[in-house]
Amino acid sequence: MTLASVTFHAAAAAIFATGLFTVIARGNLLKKLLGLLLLHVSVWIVFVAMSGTPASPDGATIANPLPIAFTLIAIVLGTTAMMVGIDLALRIRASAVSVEDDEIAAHELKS
Amino acid sequence: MRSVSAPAIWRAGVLTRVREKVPFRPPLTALALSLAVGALLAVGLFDLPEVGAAGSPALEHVAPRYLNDARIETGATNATAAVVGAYRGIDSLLATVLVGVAVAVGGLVAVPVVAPAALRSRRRSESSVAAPRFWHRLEPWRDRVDAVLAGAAPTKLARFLLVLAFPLLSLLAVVAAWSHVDGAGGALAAGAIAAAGLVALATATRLSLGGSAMLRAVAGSSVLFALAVAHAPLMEGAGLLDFAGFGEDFADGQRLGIRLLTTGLAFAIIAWLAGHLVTIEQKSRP
Amino acid sequence: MTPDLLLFAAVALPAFAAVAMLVVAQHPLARDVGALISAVVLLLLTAAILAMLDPADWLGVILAPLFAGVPVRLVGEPVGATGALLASFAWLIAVFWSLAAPAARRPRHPTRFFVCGSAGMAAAVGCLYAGNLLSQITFEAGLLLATSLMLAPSRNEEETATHPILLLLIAAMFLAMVAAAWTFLVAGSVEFRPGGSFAGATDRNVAGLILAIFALAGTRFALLPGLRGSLVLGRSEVPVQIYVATIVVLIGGAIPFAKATLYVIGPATLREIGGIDVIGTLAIAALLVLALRLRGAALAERALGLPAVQTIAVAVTLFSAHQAGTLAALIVLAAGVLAVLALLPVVALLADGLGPTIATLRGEGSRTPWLSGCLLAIAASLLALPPTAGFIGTWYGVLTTATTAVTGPIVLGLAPLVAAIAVLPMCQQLLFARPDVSSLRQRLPLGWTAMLPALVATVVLLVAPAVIDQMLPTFAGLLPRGP
Amino acid sequence: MTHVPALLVLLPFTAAALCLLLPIRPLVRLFGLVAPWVSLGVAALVLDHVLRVGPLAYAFGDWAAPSGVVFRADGLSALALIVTNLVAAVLLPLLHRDSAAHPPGRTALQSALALAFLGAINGIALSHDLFSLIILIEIMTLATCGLIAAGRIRRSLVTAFHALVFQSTGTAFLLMGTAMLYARAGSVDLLDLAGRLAGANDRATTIGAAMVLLGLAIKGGLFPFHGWLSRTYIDAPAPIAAVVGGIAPTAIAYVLLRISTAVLGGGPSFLSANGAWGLAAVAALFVLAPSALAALQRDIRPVVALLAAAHLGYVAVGAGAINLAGATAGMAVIVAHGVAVTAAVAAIGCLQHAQLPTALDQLGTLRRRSPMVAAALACALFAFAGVPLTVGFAGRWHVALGMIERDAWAALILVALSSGVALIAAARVAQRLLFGPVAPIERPVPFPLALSVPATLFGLATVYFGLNAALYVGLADEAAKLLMRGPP
Repeated sequence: MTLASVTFHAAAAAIFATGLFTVIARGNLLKKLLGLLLLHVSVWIVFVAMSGTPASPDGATIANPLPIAFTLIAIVLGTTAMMVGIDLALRIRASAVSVEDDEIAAHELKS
Repeated sequence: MRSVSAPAIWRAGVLTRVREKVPFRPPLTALALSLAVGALLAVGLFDLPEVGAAGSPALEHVAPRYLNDARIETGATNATAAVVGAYRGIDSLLATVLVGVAVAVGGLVAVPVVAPAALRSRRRSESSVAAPRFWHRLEPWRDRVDAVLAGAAPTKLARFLLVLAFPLLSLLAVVAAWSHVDGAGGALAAGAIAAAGLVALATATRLSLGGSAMLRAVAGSSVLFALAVAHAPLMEGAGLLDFAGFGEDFADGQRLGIRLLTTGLAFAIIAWLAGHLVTIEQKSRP
Repeated sequence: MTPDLLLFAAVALPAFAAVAMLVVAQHPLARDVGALISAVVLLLLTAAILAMLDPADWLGVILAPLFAGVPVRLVGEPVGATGALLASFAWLIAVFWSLAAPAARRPRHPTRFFVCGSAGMAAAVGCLYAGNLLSQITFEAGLLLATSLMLAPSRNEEETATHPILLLLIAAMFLAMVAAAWTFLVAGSVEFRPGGSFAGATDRNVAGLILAIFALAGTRFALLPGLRGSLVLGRSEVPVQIYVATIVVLIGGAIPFAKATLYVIGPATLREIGGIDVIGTLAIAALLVLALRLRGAALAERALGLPAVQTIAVAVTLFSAHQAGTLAALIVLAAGVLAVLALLPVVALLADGLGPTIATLRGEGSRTPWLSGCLLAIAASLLALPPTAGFIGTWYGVLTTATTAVTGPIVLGLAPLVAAIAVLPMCQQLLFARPDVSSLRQRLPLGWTAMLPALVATVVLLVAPAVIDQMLPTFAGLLPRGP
Repeated sequence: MTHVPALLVLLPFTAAALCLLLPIRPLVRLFGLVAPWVSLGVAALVLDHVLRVGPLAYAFGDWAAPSGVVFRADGLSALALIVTNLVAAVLLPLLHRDSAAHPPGRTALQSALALAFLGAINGIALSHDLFSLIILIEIMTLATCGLIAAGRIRRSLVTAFHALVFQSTGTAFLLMGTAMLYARAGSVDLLDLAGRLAGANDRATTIGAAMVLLGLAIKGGLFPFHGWLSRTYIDAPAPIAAVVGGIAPTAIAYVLLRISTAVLGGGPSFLSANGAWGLAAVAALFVLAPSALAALQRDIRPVVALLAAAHLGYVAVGAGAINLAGATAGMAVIVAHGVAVTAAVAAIGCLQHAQLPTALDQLGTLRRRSPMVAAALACALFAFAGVPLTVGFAGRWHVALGMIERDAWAALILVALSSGVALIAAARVAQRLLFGPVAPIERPVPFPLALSVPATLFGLATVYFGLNAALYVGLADEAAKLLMRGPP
C-alpha cells in the first residue's frame, strides 16, 4: 500500500470522524457548521485521491477528470449548505440571545 | 471557495461569538459514535484501490473515454471542463440552481443590522460561563483582532493590507481564469478569488457594492442564464444541453456551450459569495 | 329483498346505527331506542340469512375491491351464519340489560358502550360472514378496535387493567394476518371454498404450522389460562362482560377458526396433518390450569372463566373436522354461548344483591327463587346433564372426536367438570348452606325488569335443545360434505 | 413526450429563477398556483406512457448512460412522481394563503423556493444518476430549510438550522458512500452500478453501500434520526411542516427503496449478506423502537412523528427482504406515507394554528371543533398502524408476504409486534378523539384553509386508497417486477 493512499485515506477517515464529533458534540452553532465543513472536506479528499492516474512514460500525468468534476460539484454542495447555515446562525444570533443550543432552548422556555 | 468560506465563518464567528461553553461532562457517546464511524470508514477506504494504481475501476470503466476522446467529442482542451460542461453538464446546471436556492434562502433570512458594540455588551452580560484559563490570557488579543475584522476600528495596517489584497487577489483571479481558459475548475477558482478580493475591498473602503440585493439579482440572472443556455438547443430541435448546434462544427458548438454554462455557474458563485460576505460585512459596521 | 342485500344490510345496519348514536348522543332516549331497535333488526336479519341459506352455491356480496382479485367479500354459509345469529342474540341481551338493569349496573359510559358495541357488531358480523381470509382479518381489526375503544376508559388504572385482553386480541389479529399471508403464498388464494384450497398444495408440516397459528389466533390462546386480565373483566360492567366474553372471545374466535379449518385448510389436509393428540394434551393442560384458577375466584370471575373453557372444547372438537365434527362443534359453541350469556347476568344480579364472594351467598336461595332457578338450569347445561343443550353438544362432540383420537373425549369430558368447579359451589352455597340469621338483611333490590334479561337468556337456553333437534337435519344438509 | 423527463425538472427551476429575478406579485402567484398542477398533469402523462409504452429515458446532451447523465422514468419512478406531485399539488398552491408561513414582502422568494422544491422532487423521482440525485436532494434540502426558516416563529429558525445540519451530515455520508461505490464500479449511473456491483461483496463496497443507506436514513428521518422532522412538526409553520413532512421523506424513501433494491440488491447489501437476522435488526431498530415509544407519549405531535418514522421504516424492511413482495411493500408504504403523513401533519397544524391543546387527554376538543379533521387524524394514525381498510394495510400485507418468502421469521414477529404496538398508540389517540372530554372554546380561531383542506382531502384519501388498494398495488407490483428484473 503506497504512502499516498495511506495518507489520503487515513486523513479522510480522521477528518470525517472529527467532523462528525464536532457536529454531534458541539453546542455552538458555528462549531457545528465547522464540523459540517470538515465532513465535506474529507469527502473532497477522497475524491481527489481517486483522481490519481499512473504516471505515463513521458512523465506527464493527467488527472482522472471525473473525480475532479465530482469534487468541484461537491465543493459547491458543501459550501452552499455551510453558507446557508451561517445565514441562519446570524439570524438566530440577531433574534435569539445566543448561539448556544441549550441557551436558546432556555430562552424559548422563558419567552 | 474553501479559501473564502474559512474567513467567512471566522467573520460570522466574530459577529456571533460567545465563548463556547466547556461541556460539563465529556460527550462520550458522541466520541464513541464518531470513532466507530471513522474506523468503519477507514476500513472501507483502505480496501479501495491504491491512489493512482493502474487498472483501478475508476480508471477503467468510463474514464478512458473522458481522457482520450474528450478533445474530439467536446472540443474542450481540458478534460475536466469537458466532463463538467458536456458529459455531466446537468450536474453543473443543477449546482447553479443550488446556488440560486441558497441565494433565495439568504434573502429570506436577511439579518437585521446589529451593531457589534451592542453585540459585545450583550456578550459581556452573557459571558458568565467560565472558560479555560488559557483563553483568559489571550483575551485582549482576541478583542483586538475582533475589532479589526469586524471593521469596528480598522487600524491603518489593516486597511493597507486589505487595500493591497484587492489588486493582488483580482490579479490572481485573472491568472486562475486564464491559466486554463476552458477549465471549469479555473472558472470556479477565479470566481472564489474574485469574491474574496471584492470583500477585501469592501472591508477596507466602506464601499457598499450596491448592497446585497443587487448582487442577489446578478446571481439570479446568472442562474437564469445557465438555464437558458441549457434550454437553448431545444430551439434547433436538439436535446437539452446538446450544444453541438451552437457553432459551425460539432466541437466548436460544444466548446461554446461548455464555456457559457461554466461561466453562468462561475458568475452565480461570484455574485452569491460576494453578496453574502458583503452582507455580513455591512452588518459588522458600527 | 335479495339475499346478498341482506348480507350487506347485516353489516351496514349496525355501522350506521353506531354513527347515528354518536350523532344523537345528546338525547339519551333516542340513543337507547335506536340501540334496541337496531339490535332487534340485526337479530331478524341474521335469522333470515340463516333461513335462506343454499348449500349448492353460497350467496355473496363484494364490499370493496381490496387488492386485485382479493376483494372484501361477504358470503352466506352455515357456519358463519350460525355464529352471526348467536352473536346478534348476545348483543340483543347486552343491550336489553343495559336498558333494563338497575341504574347502578348500567354501563358507566352508555354512549361509548352503544357506539363501540354497534360498530363492533358490524365488524363481528362481517368477520363471521367473511368470504375470504383477508376480509376476515379486515373485520377482525374493526372488532378489535371497537373493543379496545370500549374497554379503555379515560381513567388510567382501569385502562391498564384491561390491557392484557387487548394485547391478546391484537396478537390474535396479527397471528391471523401472518397465517393468511402464508396461506396466500402456499395455496395462491385466500378464498373460502368447500373442501379447502390446501389439498396437495403443500406438505403436512407447513400446513400444520399454519393450522397451529390459526388455532392460536382463533382460540385467543383460550385467554391464556391464569392470565390476570382474562378475569379482570369482572371489574367492568355486565353488558361489556357479555359483549367481550361471548361475541369477541367465544364466537369471534371460534367461528373464524372453524371457517379457516373447513374452507381453507380442508378436511382432507386436516386428516393428513393429524396431531390431534398434541392439541388435545395442550387443551387438557389449559383446562387444568383454568380449574386451579377458578377454584378460589370471586363470583364474576367464575362466570368469566367459562368462555375460555367453552372455547377450548369447541377448538378441540373442530380438529376432527369432517362434517359431523363441525356440526358438533357448532352445537358445543351454541350451548356454551347460551350458557355464558345466561350466567353472566344471573351472577351479576346475585353479586349485586348478596355480595361479591361466594360466602355471602349462604342460603339466600329461598329469597331469590327465580335467580336460583336460572342458576340451576344453567348449571345443568354447563354440566352437560341431559336434556340440556350442553348435553347434546357434549354428546355429539364425544361421538365425533372418539372416532379420531383419545384426547378429544377426555377434553370434552373435562370441560363440564371445570365448569362444575366454577358453578357448583355457587349453587351449593345458594341453596343448601344454612343462612346465618345473625345479620338481618333487607330484601333484594331486584325488580322484574332487572331480572328480565337473565330470564330471557335462560328460557332460550332451555328451549335450545328442541330447536337444535329440529335444525339438525337441515344443517347436516347445509354443511359442506367432507370426503 | 421525448423531452418531458428533463423539462419536468428544469422548467420549475426556470420558474423559480424568474420568481427570484422579477418579484411581480401576479407572476409569482400564477407560478405558485399553476406550476404544481401542471406538474401533476405531466406526471400523470408520464405514468400513462410508462404503463402503455414502457420506460422513458432521457440522456442529457445526448451522452449515453455510463459516461453521461440519464433521467429515466420506469414504473417505480412514475409511482413516486405521481405520489409526491399529488401531495405537492394540494399543498404548495395553498402555501401563501397562510400568513404565518412567510414574512411580508418575501412571497416571491418563498414561491421561488417552493418551485425549486417541486423541480427537485421531480428530479429525485426521475434521475438515474447517483450524483445528480445527490445534488437534487441537496436542492430539496436547502429549499425545505429556507421554507422552514421563513416562518415568523422565531423557533422555526433554530429548527431550520438543525434540519440543515442533520441533512447536510446526511449529504456527507451520501457523498462518501458514492465515492466508495464509484471507486469500486467506475461509474455512478444506477443501472450501470447495479450491473457492475452485482456479486461484489468486498469491504469497500459493503461499507460504501452502508454509508449511502445511512445517509439516506438520516435525510429521510428514519427512527434514530427523526429528531429534526419532529422538531419541524412542532416548530415550523404548519403548512410548511406538512410540505416538509409529507413530501421530502417520501421522496427520500423512494430513493432508499430504489438504491437498496435495484442497485445493491444483487450486490453487497449487508441485509442480503446477513440474511434474516440483519433484517430482524433493521425491523427492531427502524420499526419496533419508534412504535413502542409512540405508545408511551402523552402529546399528539411526538406520537405522529414517531409513528411516521416507524411507518417509513417499513420501506427499509421491505427493501431489506430482497424479493418481489418486499419491493411491492416498499412502494405501497411510500404511497401510504405520502397520503397519511400529509393528513396527520395538516391536522396537527390545525390544532396548533387554532391554539387548541395538543395533549392527548384534551384531544376531545378537536372532535367538537371539527369532526372531519379529527376523523382525518384518526384515519392517518390507523394507516400508520396498518389497519385494514386504510391505505397502510397493503404495505403491511406485502411486508408479511416478503418476510415469509424470505423465511425471516424473527423479523416477521418483530414487524407484527410493532404493528400491534402502533395499533395501541393509534387506538389511544382515537379513544381520546372520540370520547375525550370537550373543553369549552372561547373565541374559536378558524382553521386555515391551507391546513383544513389538505387534512380533509388526504384523510378521505387514506380510506379511499385503503378500500380499493388495487389502484396502486397492481401498479406497484408491475414496477417491482421491473425493478427486480435488475439491469438489462
